Amino acid sequence: MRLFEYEAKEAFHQVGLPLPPSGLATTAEEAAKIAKELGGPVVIKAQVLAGGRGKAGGIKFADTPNEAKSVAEELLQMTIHEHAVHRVLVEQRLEIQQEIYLGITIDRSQRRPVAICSAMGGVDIEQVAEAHPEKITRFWVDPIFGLRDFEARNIAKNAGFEGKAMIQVADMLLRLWQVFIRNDAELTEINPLIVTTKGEYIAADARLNIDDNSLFRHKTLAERVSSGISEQTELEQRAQKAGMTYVELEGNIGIIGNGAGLVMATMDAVKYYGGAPANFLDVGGGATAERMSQALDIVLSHPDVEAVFINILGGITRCDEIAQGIVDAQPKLPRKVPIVIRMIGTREKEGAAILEAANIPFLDSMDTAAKRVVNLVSEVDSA
Amino acid sequence: MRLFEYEAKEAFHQVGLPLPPSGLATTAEEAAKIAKELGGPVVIKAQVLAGGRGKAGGIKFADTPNEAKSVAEELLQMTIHEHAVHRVLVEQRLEIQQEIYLGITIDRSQRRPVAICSAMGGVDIEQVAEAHPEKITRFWVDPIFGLRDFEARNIAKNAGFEGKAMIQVADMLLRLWQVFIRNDAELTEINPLIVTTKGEYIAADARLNIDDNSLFRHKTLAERVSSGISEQTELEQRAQKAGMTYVELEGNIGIIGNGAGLVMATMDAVKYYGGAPANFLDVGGGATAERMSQALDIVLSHPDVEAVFINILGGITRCDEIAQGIVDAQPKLPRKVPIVIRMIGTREKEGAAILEAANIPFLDSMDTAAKRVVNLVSEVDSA
Amino acid sequence: MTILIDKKTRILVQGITGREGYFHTQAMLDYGSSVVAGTTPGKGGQEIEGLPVFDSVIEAKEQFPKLNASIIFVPARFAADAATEAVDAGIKVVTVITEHIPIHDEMRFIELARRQGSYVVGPNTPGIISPGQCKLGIMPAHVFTPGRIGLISRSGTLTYEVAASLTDAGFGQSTAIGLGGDPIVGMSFVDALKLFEEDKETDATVLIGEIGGSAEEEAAIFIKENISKPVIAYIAGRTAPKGKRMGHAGAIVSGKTGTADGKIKALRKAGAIVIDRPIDVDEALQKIL
Amino acid sequence: MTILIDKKTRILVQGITGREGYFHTQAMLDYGSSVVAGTTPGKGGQEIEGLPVFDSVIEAKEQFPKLNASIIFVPARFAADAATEAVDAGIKVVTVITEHIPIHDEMRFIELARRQGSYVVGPNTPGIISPGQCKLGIMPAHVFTPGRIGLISRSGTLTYEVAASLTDAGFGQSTAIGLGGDPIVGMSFVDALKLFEEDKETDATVLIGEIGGSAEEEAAIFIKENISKPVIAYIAGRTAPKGKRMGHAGAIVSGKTGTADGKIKALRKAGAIVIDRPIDVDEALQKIL
Repeated sequence: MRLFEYEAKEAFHQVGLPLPPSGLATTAEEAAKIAKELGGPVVIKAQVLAGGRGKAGGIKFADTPNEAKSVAEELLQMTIHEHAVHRVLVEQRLEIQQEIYLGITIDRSQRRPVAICSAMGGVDIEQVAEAHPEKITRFWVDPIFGLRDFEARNIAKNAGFEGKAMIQVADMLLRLWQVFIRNDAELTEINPLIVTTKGEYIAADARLNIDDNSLFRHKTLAERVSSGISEQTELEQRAQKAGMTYVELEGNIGIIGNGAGLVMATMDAVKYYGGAPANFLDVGGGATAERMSQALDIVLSHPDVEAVFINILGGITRCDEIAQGIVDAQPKLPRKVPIVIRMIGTREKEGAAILEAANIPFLDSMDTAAKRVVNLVSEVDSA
Repeated sequence: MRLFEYEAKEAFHQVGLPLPPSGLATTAEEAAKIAKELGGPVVIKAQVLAGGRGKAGGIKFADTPNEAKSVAEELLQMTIHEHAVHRVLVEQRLEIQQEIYLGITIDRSQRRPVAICSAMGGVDIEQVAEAHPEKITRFWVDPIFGLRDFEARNIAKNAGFEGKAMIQVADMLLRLWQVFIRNDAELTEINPLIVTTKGEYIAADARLNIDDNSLFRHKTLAERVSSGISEQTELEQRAQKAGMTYVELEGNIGIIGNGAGLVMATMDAVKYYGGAPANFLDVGGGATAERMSQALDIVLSHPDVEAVFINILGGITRCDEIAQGIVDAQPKLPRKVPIVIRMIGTREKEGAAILEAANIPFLDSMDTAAKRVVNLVSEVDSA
Repeated sequence: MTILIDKKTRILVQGITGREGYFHTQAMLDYGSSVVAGTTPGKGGQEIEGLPVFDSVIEAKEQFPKLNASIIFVPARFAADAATEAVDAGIKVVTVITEHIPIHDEMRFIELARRQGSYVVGPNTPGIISPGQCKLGIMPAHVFTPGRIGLISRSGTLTYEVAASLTDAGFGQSTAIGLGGDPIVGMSFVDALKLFEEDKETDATVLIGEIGGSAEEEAAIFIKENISKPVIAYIAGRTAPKGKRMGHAGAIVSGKTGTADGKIKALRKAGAIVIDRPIDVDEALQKIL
Repeated sequence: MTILIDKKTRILVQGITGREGYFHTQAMLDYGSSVVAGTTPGKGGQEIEGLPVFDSVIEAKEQFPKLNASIIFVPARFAADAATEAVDAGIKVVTVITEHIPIHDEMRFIELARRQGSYVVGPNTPGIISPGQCKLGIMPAHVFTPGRIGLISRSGTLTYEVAASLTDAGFGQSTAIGLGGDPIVGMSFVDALKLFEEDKETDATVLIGEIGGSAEEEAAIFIKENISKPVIAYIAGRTAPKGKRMGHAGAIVSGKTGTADGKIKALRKAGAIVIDRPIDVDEALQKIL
């Protein structure tokens, strides 16, 4: 789960990371008031759960409270990558001497946290990694020992910092490590870490993505999720509440299956025969008739869907439950579209009987089924 | 540093250890008011930084607010092992089904924390250890991994707890481990951990001793030390502020030396020749003339002192500084007593010259000096 | 021969009194696996399917010194402790079925296992099966059959899909391992490939990858340098968009990392045969064996 | 021969730019110890007494691969990190002079050293000296002289007292080790006794203990079972009261544990000669050698 910048900064504040003086505003008037209190030039930043905010025009400057008001007004009417801006963060503008990158994320292949430091901050770190790989220092942290003081200093040194700058950068990295650990982070970043013309080290931006699986340890954040503030679309949230995973795509063939790998393979098979998947929907292991029925409803709520491919390989999941769910869903479906079913595995005979009784055809080969659903859609399109 | 019970309980509360409802009172009226609010029978406990409080009459019961008032009045006039009672903790009285001991301390020889659990709680654990060693379960915790959930359960199991009781005791032990770690404890104990007749698990008493060396990480507690609430006598505190270690003893020969081991050996030498040390005073490494002068003043502030033995083996400590301190102290000393000096090591010639100029004799053998100081006191006593 | 588990494997079920633990204990016993005991803290002394339930792994190990594998059905917030307990007790193969374990917890117990020399399979895995010898997992056993093909996969149902294709085509499996769908898992493709390379009764390995991470790319490098036996690979998620988790927590394309195309290219370059559809595994094997 | 340090010891001074670090670097160089470099984070690039100062131990080790000992003068709150850094860099003998290090920190770096196979001497120690060869500490060197007696002590000045007595009586020392005055220290009497037993040029060992803890009792058990060379022991603090720390954080009698009497009895029972006054060491040695 990605946090808003202002939420990440609250976590930063708790470990003593220095931040620019700031205030959070939901109206232009509030923004003006904060700008007045801060005095001097400010930067106003749209608070959205999306990357690339700067390029999309979500960060603006203002020299006076009046200017802050009009800029905030503008930002609060924006939508950035489909996310409406409900809040802006008004911060004192810093006089920049240097911009540094500090980040900690999880390296999947090393199965360890990796701390990353670069003297080239303020820009996308992945671009720096490509253009100037030598300007990036990485250190893999032992997950049992945690990041140790001397290691943080070595990282800062290797990134090119000397003397007091090395000590300062190391100190901030150690605090960032505390943010990482205390919040069960998947990723946390200070980019840029600004060295002001006065020589202060300040976290100008803050990023913090938290492991969803850890939310039971982070009650305040868990509440935010349940209150619906998230990066997900409405259908994605509905599926999640029902215990399923749904991802919206751009095609016209609805996909339902059991097991993430199988659903991806199903999408790929549809594509292989020239079709385009409209979604990814994994009903999960041991799905009930009820859940299967909900899955169909969610998939068909997407207006582009012209046909549905249900691919079930019963293991824990029982074919009879799935079949019953399909039958039950029929009268309630938002609209009628062709449904191709492939169903084998646990209780496949019982499932087959249920479908046959309802006059619903099904296949036992995923490949044949994929070919069929693609053909059906082509017929519909050419009709 | 030992904390008051109510301070230890605040630390317990922070990790979610269940405690009896309670209030802290500094007057009998307050105690009565708390008893009224709590309703029903209460236990009133003198808050002193000393062990053996129960046996000394520092824990009393009261059934009504009125009774609480008179009991508190009594306690607030008590002195327990030389500590005046300034506060009492008024707690709801629990109906006891079982009393359990839980503790974590540091095992010096294993260089590890040791968790201790016994189903025989409510009494002195050292007595249990002697009488029923088989009733005590010990587990040495890896200081890098910390106490793990399954280890806590194993400890509880080995101490004889089964089923839900095992889970409960393990849970409390894990929370106690958090107290131990968060507070840099040398020792923390729940004795007794009470199982009420309703089956609740409650920490009825709390003990928490904190490593003095860690106080820089515990600012609130460090302030308490500097405000003078401590187990030390006035002279001991004065010495500590001056950077020296002073311990009051029961004899009549004042002892000053540099280095803890040497001072102990000096005391032992005095005893060997039939004398009795009045104190232990280590001036520490690299003592200045100023500090030496203060040391003499502190030692002579003890009224029983009839002679002083100064034993210096100069290493980092310079004999000339010591000699100067002795000379400087002379006019300011609270009273005149014989002083025997043994002084060798770094700058011993320069030191000798200073003492000789002031007509102060000195020796180079610790043994001879010990014999002499004992003889001097015998002469004084027989005079 | 097989890898990791065989007829001699003695299994402990951690979380045996839970619904899932109980159900799959029965299924493993039905398959003929030697499940010898279970644990559920606080429920020691009970019996499940005639098996003793212990409060702790160490007690189970004292009673059954030959215990050498464990399978974990403990809820997510307690699963890391269960895995740590198993590793600490010296269990050599620790299979973590549980999904949704916090990733920080996973990193710690996987690191511990590495130091102690235990294999962690998973988390979020269907487990391991050596057909005809031992099932240490939750997979439907009927799609597997004994034979000489090694199977390694990041996905559950897709493993069954491929195993069914193999079985139908007459290619039995020596061992099939689910690596688990989480971003961080204990055993990797590389670890498993190494074991299959050493196993005299495995002729070829089928690798089932998916988008996310770089485990397949690392496997490719390893295959090129160290693997002499044929490798057939299938990668799921060619049509998955960037930045979206496709069901598995680990199945996500981040920036340029973790795309199906990248993985396919790397594997082809390393000499693996990459197939486009699961069904093609049959034809591919016919050609090389 | 000597133990732990000798002519080949190459020393790193951690905290070399501080007052104490600087002073004792000079003293060690004056004695002839091979101090080769120092560290102070943030002051890399400077020179102290002609020695290079580095930001980190790892940089020093890269420049001077023969570095095998370190001495720490870093302030208490940073000392644990310095010790961890030295152990992590593979330094074999890490001497921690610093006093007042939090005990929790000590437990962690001592455990780490144990795992990595480094010796930690101290904390709160005067260090080690192998007279005539190497001084890795802050002791006044003139009381020591080369010879064949091993000296192990929990106390600084008392070590000098006994060393002076030995030197005066013509008994030189192979190596003298200060174990440190904290409740938790890295190297124990047992560890040091083992090394002296193995050292062909040590004829007898003098053990200087004090009240608090049970290190002397453990030494007694070890002496009885494993030590063939004579051991002479002196225990300070016979007149110390219960429950009071006598200067050293570790010098405290807690309940019945840590009394001088208990230690003396245990050592006598184990066959050690326990002397009543430091001065008696001469006579005791005359008798046995």
